[in-house]
Amino acid sequence: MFEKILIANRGEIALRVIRSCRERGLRTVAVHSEIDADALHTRLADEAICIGPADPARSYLHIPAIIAAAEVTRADAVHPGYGFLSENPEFAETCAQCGLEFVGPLPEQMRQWGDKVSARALAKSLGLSIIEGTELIQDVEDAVKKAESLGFPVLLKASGGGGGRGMHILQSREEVRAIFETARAESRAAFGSDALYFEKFIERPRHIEFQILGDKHGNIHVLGERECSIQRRHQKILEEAPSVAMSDEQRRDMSATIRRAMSDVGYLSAGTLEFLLDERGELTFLEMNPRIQVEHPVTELVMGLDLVAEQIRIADGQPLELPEHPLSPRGHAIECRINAEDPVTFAPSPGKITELHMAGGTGVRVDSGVYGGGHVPPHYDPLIAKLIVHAPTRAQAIAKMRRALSETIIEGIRTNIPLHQRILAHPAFEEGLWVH
Amino acid sequence: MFEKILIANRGEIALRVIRSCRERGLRTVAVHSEIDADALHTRLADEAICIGPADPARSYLHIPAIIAAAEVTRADAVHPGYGFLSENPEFAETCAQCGLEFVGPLPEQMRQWGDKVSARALAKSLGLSIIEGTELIQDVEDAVKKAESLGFPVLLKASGGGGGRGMHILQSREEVRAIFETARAESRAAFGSDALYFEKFIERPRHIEFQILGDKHGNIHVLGERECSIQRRHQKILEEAPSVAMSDEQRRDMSATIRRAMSDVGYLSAGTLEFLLDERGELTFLEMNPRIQVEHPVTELVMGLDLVAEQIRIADGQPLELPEHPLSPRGHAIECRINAEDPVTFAPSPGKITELHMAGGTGVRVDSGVYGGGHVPPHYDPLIAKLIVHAPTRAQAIAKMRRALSETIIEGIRTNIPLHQRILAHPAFEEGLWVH
Amino acid sequence: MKLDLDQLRELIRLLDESNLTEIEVEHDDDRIRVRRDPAPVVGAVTSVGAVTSPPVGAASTTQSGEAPAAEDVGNYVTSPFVGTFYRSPSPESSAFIEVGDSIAPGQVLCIVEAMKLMNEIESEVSGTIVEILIESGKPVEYGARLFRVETS
Amino acid sequence: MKLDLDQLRELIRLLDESNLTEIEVEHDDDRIRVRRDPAPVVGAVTSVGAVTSPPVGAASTTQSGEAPAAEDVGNYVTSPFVGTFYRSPSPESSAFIEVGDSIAPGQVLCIVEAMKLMNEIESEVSGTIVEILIESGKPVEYGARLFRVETS
Repeated sequence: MFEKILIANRGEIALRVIRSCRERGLRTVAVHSEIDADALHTRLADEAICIGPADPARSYLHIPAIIAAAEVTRADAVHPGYGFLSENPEFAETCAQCGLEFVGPLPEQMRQWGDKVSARALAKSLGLSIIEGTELIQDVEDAVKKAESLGFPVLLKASGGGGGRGMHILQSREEVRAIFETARAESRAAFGSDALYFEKFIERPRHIEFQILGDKHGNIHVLGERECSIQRRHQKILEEAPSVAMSDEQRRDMSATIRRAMSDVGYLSAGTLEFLLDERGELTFLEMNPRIQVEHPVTELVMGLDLVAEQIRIADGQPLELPEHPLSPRGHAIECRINAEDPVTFAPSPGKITELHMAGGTGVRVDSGVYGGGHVPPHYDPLIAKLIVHAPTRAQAIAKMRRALSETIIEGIRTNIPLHQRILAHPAFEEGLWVH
Repeated sequence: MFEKILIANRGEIALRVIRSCRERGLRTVAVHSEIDADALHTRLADEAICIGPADPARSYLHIPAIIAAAEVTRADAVHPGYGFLSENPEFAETCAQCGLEFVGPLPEQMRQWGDKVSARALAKSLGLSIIEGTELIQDVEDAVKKAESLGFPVLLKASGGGGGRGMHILQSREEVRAIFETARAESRAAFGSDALYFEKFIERPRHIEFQILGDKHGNIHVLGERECSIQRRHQKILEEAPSVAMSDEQRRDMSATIRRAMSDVGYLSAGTLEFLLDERGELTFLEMNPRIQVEHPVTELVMGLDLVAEQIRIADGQPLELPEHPLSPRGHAIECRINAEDPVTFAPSPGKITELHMAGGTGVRVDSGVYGGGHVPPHYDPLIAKLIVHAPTRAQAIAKMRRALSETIIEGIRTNIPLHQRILAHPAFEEGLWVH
Repeated sequence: MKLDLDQLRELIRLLDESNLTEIEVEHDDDRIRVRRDPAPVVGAVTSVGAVTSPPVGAASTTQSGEAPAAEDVGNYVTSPFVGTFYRSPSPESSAFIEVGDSIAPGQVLCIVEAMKLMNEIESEVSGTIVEILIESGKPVEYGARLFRVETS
Repeated sequence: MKLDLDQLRELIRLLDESNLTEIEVEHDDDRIRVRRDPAPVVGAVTSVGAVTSPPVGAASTTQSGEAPAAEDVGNYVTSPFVGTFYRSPSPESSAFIEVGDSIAPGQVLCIVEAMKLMNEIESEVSGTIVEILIESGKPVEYGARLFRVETS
């Protein structure tokens, strides 16, 4: 049995992991950069170790420092959160070599699913529908040929990309010629690889993702879907569960398909399969995220479980103790990501939080990484808190989220709360239509 | 249908009422004293009206100012919260005369239940067991006679008292002689009446209370019990639902008895019947609180409803829409009252809140009345927030509350969080035993 | 005393950019100290010339918890309670007072209606009405400024 | 005392525009202090002449986010990474350095073990060891102060 877990992350997800550990009697170690000496995760963990300067490359991404911190604190396991080292197979391997349990999938699974082209091939071989796409593109002439055979509009994607980066929508062969070399150079600079391919571009798709959990005993559970269609520049900002676009029958069918597929590959720990849902109701596999997601709380609320606690139990070798039959979502949950950024220009807005009141009351969950009187440093992700609501119906959840946003006070920095309020007030969102 | 509700209160309960209103599309009016110009309820209501200076007698207790505020804002109804004017039948009458719906019981019901002696008589006539007690005491010789016939130890109580004030435990006739005149003078000074009586003193009782709701259509619902045995100087500080000392059968029987009794008197709105549970498992009626209670959230969490919203629906003439059969508690809920006071001396600790992080995460509800960067004025109740947790079992709820307390940061003022941590760490509390 | 404002601005910038809370520089007989955020406690910021005036009208001047800005300093008649403000006893009659009128203690200035009662608000000072701050028929809260007066 | 109000207003404006809480200026016998928010709690700080020193050792001096107290001003060798601090190359051998020893740039001062690797920490300055701040065999975090040195 684990006794102590090191959390190789910061912000709200670090505190999220501390919570699950503490409720189960596990001790926690926070690692932090110098600028995070007074950060919330540093203050609230049982132990805290400074591992480097503010620059993430020299602290939260610096594998030797994190491993050394685990060594001197005699931690049993490492939880990587999301972002930073969470999808880095070398980090998982180094943990294993140093006798630390990595809370996540096996390194080879991270590699399998990390590359988009190999992930697509793997998903296809497992019986999942994949979006029509091409092999890797050789050169600009090959690009024109492949785009035409697929049919415009097409999406030019970087194989090493992710989170919406490295993508271009192209409408014609002229646009292919105009953009191809630039896109190749961008990909090389951003992801260290110039491997590009085309996908059929689906207009006005919904973004649907399924949460899975697998243990070391071969059990796989599919825990329903989340809808994450509300995005800004391919960055999710508001998520909900369940999706209004999924019928019980479709959810049951998809869950069975995914469960079979993931059982075949013996997937370990928490993971998310992302799909596009087109206007005809077809789900096509997009990618697999082999880690806990930012938006995992909406699944927790409607399914009534603690995904981080399950991750830790799985890493510890314990079997999943979930009902044999698929769980059904209970009520409706919505999450708003509160970012420290200007609600109009989206420029980051670090600084000292001079006034703070996070929403409370019935059916409101707050997962935050900041405190009133504390600072939001400019070096990291602007996500400072997640406001999550749970209510019997979607309409009630929307009313509750409007209420929760209206009572949230964050002064000293700017946040995207006004943006969320505009989304929640939008009649199309209320009707569950696709909102751009 | 109401459109606008004035909240004649401040602090966490004012915000609590705003929440239920806002989720249902009702507009809210906050009234506030001058010192509360930047208070949370003032900032978060749709409208705010300054009604007087800091002194509660000239603001939150000043009926004409509150009625005038309702007039100028054209409010339909007034929610009194708890404390202040919530149990004042004159206020309820004045509201009615001015065409404002008072969210609470009828004035005559407030009078019936507000006086302890008449409440005991009424409860007895309704078939509830009451604690053995005497008629009003005439003089000191009558006191000695009545105490001896009841049998020592006895409790000398002021008929107009409440909240643990105006009580003396007496062990002998000498003590009766020594204390009687002093107690009479105290009662006259504190409650404006020198009516005293004796009750049998129950040693090591549990404090159990049942939540009820009655509508204008004659429906009465009994919503299970709360245990409030953890008190300091007769002030509740930690409450839970359900009580470990109540069996399902006893809850069912008591609920049926209370439902019959309350139906007989046509009780309106939310109310709480308080009982003492002695070591033999007998419940004796103590008093009735004709208002929403501080600890109502633990009932809301285990019963899955919104008591304040039900109060407002009832005042609006709508029927209760609860299941016909008694609800059963789901899981276990605990509430800790966070007071701005020294955890050792219990002296009030007003001031500016320089750092603030309220607990978050799964299963944690925060009902607070303060914000980071704001001030706690010295003029009012020290209760600044309630931390409430909900988990499948009592053991898990205790673990969650320990976790929640550990991550709560309130700097600039002192709070009783260390006291709660000592209680939660106490083996006797964990075992559900009576803790002094 | 000659103040080098540019130097001072530079110091402020340095402090703002740093994690420090204070910078103090001393040279010969000059000393400059800039400081950030050391403490809580409540304390008033009394700006030069902000002299507290005696209460005027039926109620004291507002005490909003913030130090009044320089332009807000003055004498006001404030509303002693919540209600509706009327400048005249009835819609047909003329206003109790106008700007420029002299007022004396005990003189009725306006009416604030609350709970159907017409409450006459009397002056407590002698002086001249400088400004009427609320429109007749509008609601006022406790402490709302009704008139600005120049006391004599 | 002659008060230059324009200068004072300028100071107030500077304070208002900044994140500061206090500005104090002293010249000859004049002293002006403007302050916002209330009185200090954490006692003040940097004493006159607290000159920032050049970094010493393999890493820079700690930047803990708070102004160092007067007694903390000095030059330190800090740990460049997380690990276990050893004063000698092996349990049997003697320490690399002792208090009072002179040190030169490039001289090995101690070992910090991380991931089974023994990392020798070398001095970047010339000077004398004044104090050894960590016990051999204890864990150190990034930036932990290992030695206090007097530079020469």
